[in-house]
Amino acid sequence: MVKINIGGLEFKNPVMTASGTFASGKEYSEFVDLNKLGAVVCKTVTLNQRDGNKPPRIADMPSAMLNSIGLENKGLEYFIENTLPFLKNFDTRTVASIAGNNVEDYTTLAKRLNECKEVHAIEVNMSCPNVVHGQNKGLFSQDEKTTFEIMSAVRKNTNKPIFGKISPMVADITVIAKAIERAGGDAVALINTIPAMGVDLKTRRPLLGNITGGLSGPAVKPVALKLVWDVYKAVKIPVIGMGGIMCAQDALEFILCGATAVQVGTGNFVNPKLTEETALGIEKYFKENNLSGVDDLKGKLNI
Amino acid sequence: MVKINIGGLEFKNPVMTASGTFASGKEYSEFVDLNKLGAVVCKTVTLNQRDGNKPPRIADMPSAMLNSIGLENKGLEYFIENTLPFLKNFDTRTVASIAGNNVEDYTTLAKRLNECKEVHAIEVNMSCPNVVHGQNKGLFSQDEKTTFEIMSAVRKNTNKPIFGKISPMVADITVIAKAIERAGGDAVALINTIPAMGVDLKTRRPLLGNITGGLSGPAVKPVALKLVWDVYKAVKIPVIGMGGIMCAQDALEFILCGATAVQVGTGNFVNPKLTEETALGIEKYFKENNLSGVDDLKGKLNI
Amino acid sequence: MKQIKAEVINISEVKPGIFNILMKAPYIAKNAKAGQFVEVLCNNGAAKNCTGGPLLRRPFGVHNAKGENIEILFKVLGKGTEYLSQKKAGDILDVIGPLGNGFDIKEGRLAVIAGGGMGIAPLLFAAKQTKNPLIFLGARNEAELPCKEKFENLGKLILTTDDGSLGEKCFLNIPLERVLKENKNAVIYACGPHPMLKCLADLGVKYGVEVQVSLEEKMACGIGVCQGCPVELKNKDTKYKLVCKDGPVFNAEDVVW
Amino acid sequence: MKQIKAEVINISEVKPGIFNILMKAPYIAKNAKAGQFVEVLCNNGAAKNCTGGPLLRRPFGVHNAKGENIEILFKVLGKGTEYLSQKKAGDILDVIGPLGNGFDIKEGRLAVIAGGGMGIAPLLFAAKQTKNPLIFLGARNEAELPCKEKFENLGKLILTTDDGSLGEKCFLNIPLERVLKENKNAVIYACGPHPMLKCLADLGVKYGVEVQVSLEEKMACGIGVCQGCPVELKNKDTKYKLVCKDGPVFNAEDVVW
Ligand SMILES: Cc1cc2nc3c(=O)[nH]c(=O)nc-3n(C[C@H](O)[C@H](O)[C@H](O)COP(=O)(O)OP(=O)(O)OC[C@H]3O[C@@H](n4cnc5c(N)ncnc54)[C@H](O)[C@@H]3O)c2cc1C
Ligand SMILES: Cc1cc2nc3c(=O)[nH]c(=O)nc-3n(C[C@H](O)[C@H](O)[C@H](O)COP(=O)(O)OP(=O)(O)OC[C@H]3O[C@@H](n4cnc5c(N)ncnc54)[C@H](O)[C@@H]3O)c2cc1C
Ligand SMILES: Cc1cc2nc3c(=O)[nH]c(=O)nc-3n(C[C@H](O)[C@H](O)[C@H](O)COP(=O)(O)O)c2cc1C
Ligand SMILES: Cc1cc2nc3c(=O)[nH]c(=O)nc-3n(C[C@H](O)[C@H](O)[C@H](O)COP(=O)(O)O)c2cc1C
Ligand code: FES
Ligand code: FES
Repeated sequence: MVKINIGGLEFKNPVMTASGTFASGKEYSEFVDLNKLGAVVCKTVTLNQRDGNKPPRIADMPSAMLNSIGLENKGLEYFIENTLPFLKNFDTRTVASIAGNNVEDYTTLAKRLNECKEVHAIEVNMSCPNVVHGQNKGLFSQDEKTTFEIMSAVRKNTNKPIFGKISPMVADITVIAKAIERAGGDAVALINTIPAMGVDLKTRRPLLGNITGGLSGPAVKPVALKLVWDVYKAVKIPVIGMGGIMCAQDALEFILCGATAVQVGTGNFVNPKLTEETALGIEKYFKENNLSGVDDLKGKLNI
Repeated sequence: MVKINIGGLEFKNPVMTASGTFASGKEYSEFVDLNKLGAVVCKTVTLNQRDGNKPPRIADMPSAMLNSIGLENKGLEYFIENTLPFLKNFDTRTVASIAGNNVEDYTTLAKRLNECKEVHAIEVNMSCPNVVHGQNKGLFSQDEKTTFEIMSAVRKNTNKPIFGKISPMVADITVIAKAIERAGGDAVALINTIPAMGVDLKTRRPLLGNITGGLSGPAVKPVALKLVWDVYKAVKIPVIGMGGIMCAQDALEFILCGATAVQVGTGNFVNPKLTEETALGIEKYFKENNLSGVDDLKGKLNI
Repeated sequence: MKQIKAEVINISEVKPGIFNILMKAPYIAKNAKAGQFVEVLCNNGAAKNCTGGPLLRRPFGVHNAKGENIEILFKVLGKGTEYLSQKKAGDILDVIGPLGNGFDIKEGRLAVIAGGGMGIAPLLFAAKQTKNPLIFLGARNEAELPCKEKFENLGKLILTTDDGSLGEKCFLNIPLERVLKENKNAVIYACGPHPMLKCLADLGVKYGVEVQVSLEEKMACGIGVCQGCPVELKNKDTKYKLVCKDGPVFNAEDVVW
Repeated sequence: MKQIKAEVINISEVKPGIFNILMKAPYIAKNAKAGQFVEVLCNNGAAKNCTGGPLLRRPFGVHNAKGENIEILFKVLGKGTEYLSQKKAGDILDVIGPLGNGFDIKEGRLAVIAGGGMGIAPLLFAAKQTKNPLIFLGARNEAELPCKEKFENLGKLILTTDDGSLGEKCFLNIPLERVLKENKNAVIYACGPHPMLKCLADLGVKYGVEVQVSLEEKMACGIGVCQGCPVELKNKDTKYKLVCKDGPVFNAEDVVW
């Protein structure tokens, strides 16, 4: 088994689910054996219930999809009471994903989840393109200082491993990644979706109710690989890579570019067995190539 | 005819070629009638000859291509003596595209091209992802101040219309667009390619000799539309939109999102007649929909 | 729900641009309820290399289920349906189903089936599971009303078209309202364009009759994961419910029209 | 060069995974020189919607040109060639050509054709345009050496395979060198894997014989626009020349190996 370690926590393999594309695993557990996954990263949870954006929330794009869900979720307490218990039944890591409107929200979320022993790690989502924040127009992770503040606040309030999840849309991703590292983050998770939009020429309306949304799927993989490679070279903490993974080979490409772990997102909708197949495929590749662990492939690009 | 006006210069229609994907029109003139195009934007020219990056320079990606040409060109004087004369034979606008290593280079390029009456406008390329600049790691147009300085320098040295061509990879594109406007730029041209990479798992090598490159083609269109829409709302000068245009409908979508003109890039390689077909298709649409000019569609998104 | 490799047994173009696919999917055939749907992969399993069709699956109502087989009936609108229309007998489709809640068939009440345009697709299966239904099928014109003959022996058939090329020249709510006036214990099972469903919802309120509507929304996962397919409901704990999981069939009263 | 809609007249799998397409392309058939190539669109004209195959065209040498028709011979390696392999007679291909410089056939000199693996594809046409050529064809094994029979009547045929399954068990440079020793006025027209071409370049230097090599590089435009296909040459005004426009055939002496 290709075990990995992030922030002192062991994962049985490098394959995780991407937040928001797997709910908390209940539905997909009818297709895959959750015990075969490195971790289930749950849908991002906010302090209070959020209704999400108005429909349509989904559109097809060439080799990609566009979404503007808007972090619809039932809030922190519902998550703890109703969602987390399900995952106790499985021998995999449970990662909670959190998002707030300000640093205080993140503090509260981290503090409360730190008490939940079902939660093994926390992913700090600072990069949802479908939510407008009060104080500034951009996404939190598009700003170095905000990223540092949020990660520091979360760090102070939990001793579980924390991943900073960031947006690809910045001039220099390494600045943001380093802010996460400086703040005591245990991993950098990227990429979140790329801000994008689509329009219908006939109706002259945007395809999404929210006008703009986030792009994901195979089309974004080349962008994600480049950013993973950049971050890998810039920080010492592990990188969790994602964006367009549709098969084990894609996942291995991320590892080759420096990722310690990967997350599978949009691919779940296309192939509901994809997470498990990816985990198996990685194991097979490592065996066939006599690789003893993820470090044997990670960042080992011949250049 | 759907005429447009940028910086006081009239173009017979909104369709231009994207720099670097049409050379200076000679080769594609065997497939399309250059007289039918709004403008030919030439391959970016630098002060001195550049050899470009080592091969491979091209790779296929899902609904996209990756390139790392590295601004191979024969330099300014060769361009003026050997390339420009060809375009004199056509009734279309000739736009020179320039790139330098620093503000002084841009100044020299602008000054010299200002003397060439065959050049009707200048596109200031501050965003080629395949060139490493001396002083800073990023692309010029990823920095507000540098963008302003370059555009100001060019403005001082030419009275021809100037377009600032910028990279999509920034936290807030409107900041960069406004810097172009403040510096006296006549249009914002976007997007240049998105920094990206691909790897070959078998050889464990990058697909490009330069390791990373720029992504273009249909996959980037949703990202480009979003940025065009953002810039359209932020500045008063015209926006020239591009990224993944493969047919007239795509071009019209850009206009709907706020573009005054469009450029066709990667699509030329797939369909060498695309520029002319796009111009014809736009004209047909305007006629069928009784639109009297580009302003009747530009930014007219129903939201 | 399961992910199935379903062999195409037969594909036919029943009207120009409207196709019927009969496929072997024993699990779905056995477990599907009327009003449930399937999500069909419309690319060559190679979403990665994007060879053929769109990335996301496409939802289609279960048109019929018999023995080991199910049928879907669809109109070619875009690249997903175009891809499917080119399949041949023997090809294998990747199908997830059965999905959604389906109609809540009320026995002992007068069943009124109301289908507009392609909305008739899931209603054949519904009509088969009701006794002596009244079946209202409406469309713009004859060419847009496929498969009416399949309904003929299932109950009383009332046809309407906008241009009068088949049946009465009107919307189907006109003859349907005449029936409601006399049958307060009717239940309407409806699928079709949004304005038609809204109109039936109003009739339901006017005559105090239960109306079950099958709604549509763009979908990604189809199983309640992505939150991509919301429908706004009245007086609920959350503003939105999901078409794919809580629906596609909703009580018309609950929907914010 | 022109963009042509070429009808597939015949497609056949000549060896497992190796296909020959005969297509109607009068303009190209009439104008093509040996060593030139065509760029074939390998998606359904719908690059936008990405239905089938890769975005960029794929280059293939003109394998044969006769009357109104040309042939291409190719091996299935990835999605472009896979797409092409599924074409049927009657299908229309979008082809640009003829492209590149082609071989500079020197009349009155001994023509030596040297093809390795799929490199034999453009050499059939070359062999036909030379008189009494000596034809060396090499491959890993018999299965990788298609169409040798087509060469049989064109000149003297010498076969080699790495495993001895056909002809001599060696690289083709071995028997070829024996010929060069005795024929200083030979001209070699070569296409094949890079190491083979390098080896021939060395032989050329050693024996003072002219070697023309057809090179490969990934291409986008195929017509000298995008600068995507550089090859490094010695002592030139620019470091790189373009395989698509200045090549694909280069004088082996000029190439930085
Ligand atoms: C639960 C459910 C069940 C369905 N059952 C059926 C069925 O049994 N038979 C059937 O034919 N269709 C059915 N549909 C609709 C079907 O899913 C769409 O027609 C299909 O997804 C279109 O895919 P496409 O790729 O061909 O078109 P796209 O490329 O997605 O769209 C092409 C064009 O058609 C428009 N379009 C897309 N979907 C619809 C729609 N539903 N109505 C009107 N215009 C649309 C788009 O806006 C676009 O302009 C169902 C939908 C849902 C949600
Ligand atoms: C001028 C020119 C003429 C050519 N003529 C012919 C011809 O007549 N017959 C023919 O079969 N091929 C020919 N080729 C090569 C042919 O273009 C490629 O095989 C084809 O583009 C592969 O496309 P694909 O989409 O199937 O593979 P891709 O998806 O592009 O690649 C699949 C895999 O094959 C590898 N690959 C791609 N091209 C080659 C290659 N040329 N050699 C070895 N490995 C490769 C890739 O690196 C990758 O690992 C020619 C190339 C050039 C430049
Ligand atoms: C429908 C959908 C919902 C998503 N919701 C979330 C979310 O709640 N939190 C989050 O951090 N990322 C969210 N994402 C982003 C994914 O986790 C992932 O970063 C992105 O989609 C890129 O990976 P992919 O190409 O494999 O999908 C969502 C993506 C999609 C497509
Ligand atoms: C092969 C290639 C070469 C390019 N060279 C240049 C260049 O020299 N200068 C420039 O400003 N943009 C260059 N670009 C970027 C294009 O002009 C355009 O901004 C980008 O490709 C997006 O448009 P597209 O998707 O239509 O190709 C190049 C793009 C490609 C694909
Ligand atoms: S389609 Fe994903 S929740 Fe309904
Ligand atoms: S492929 Fe474009 S220059 Fe050669």
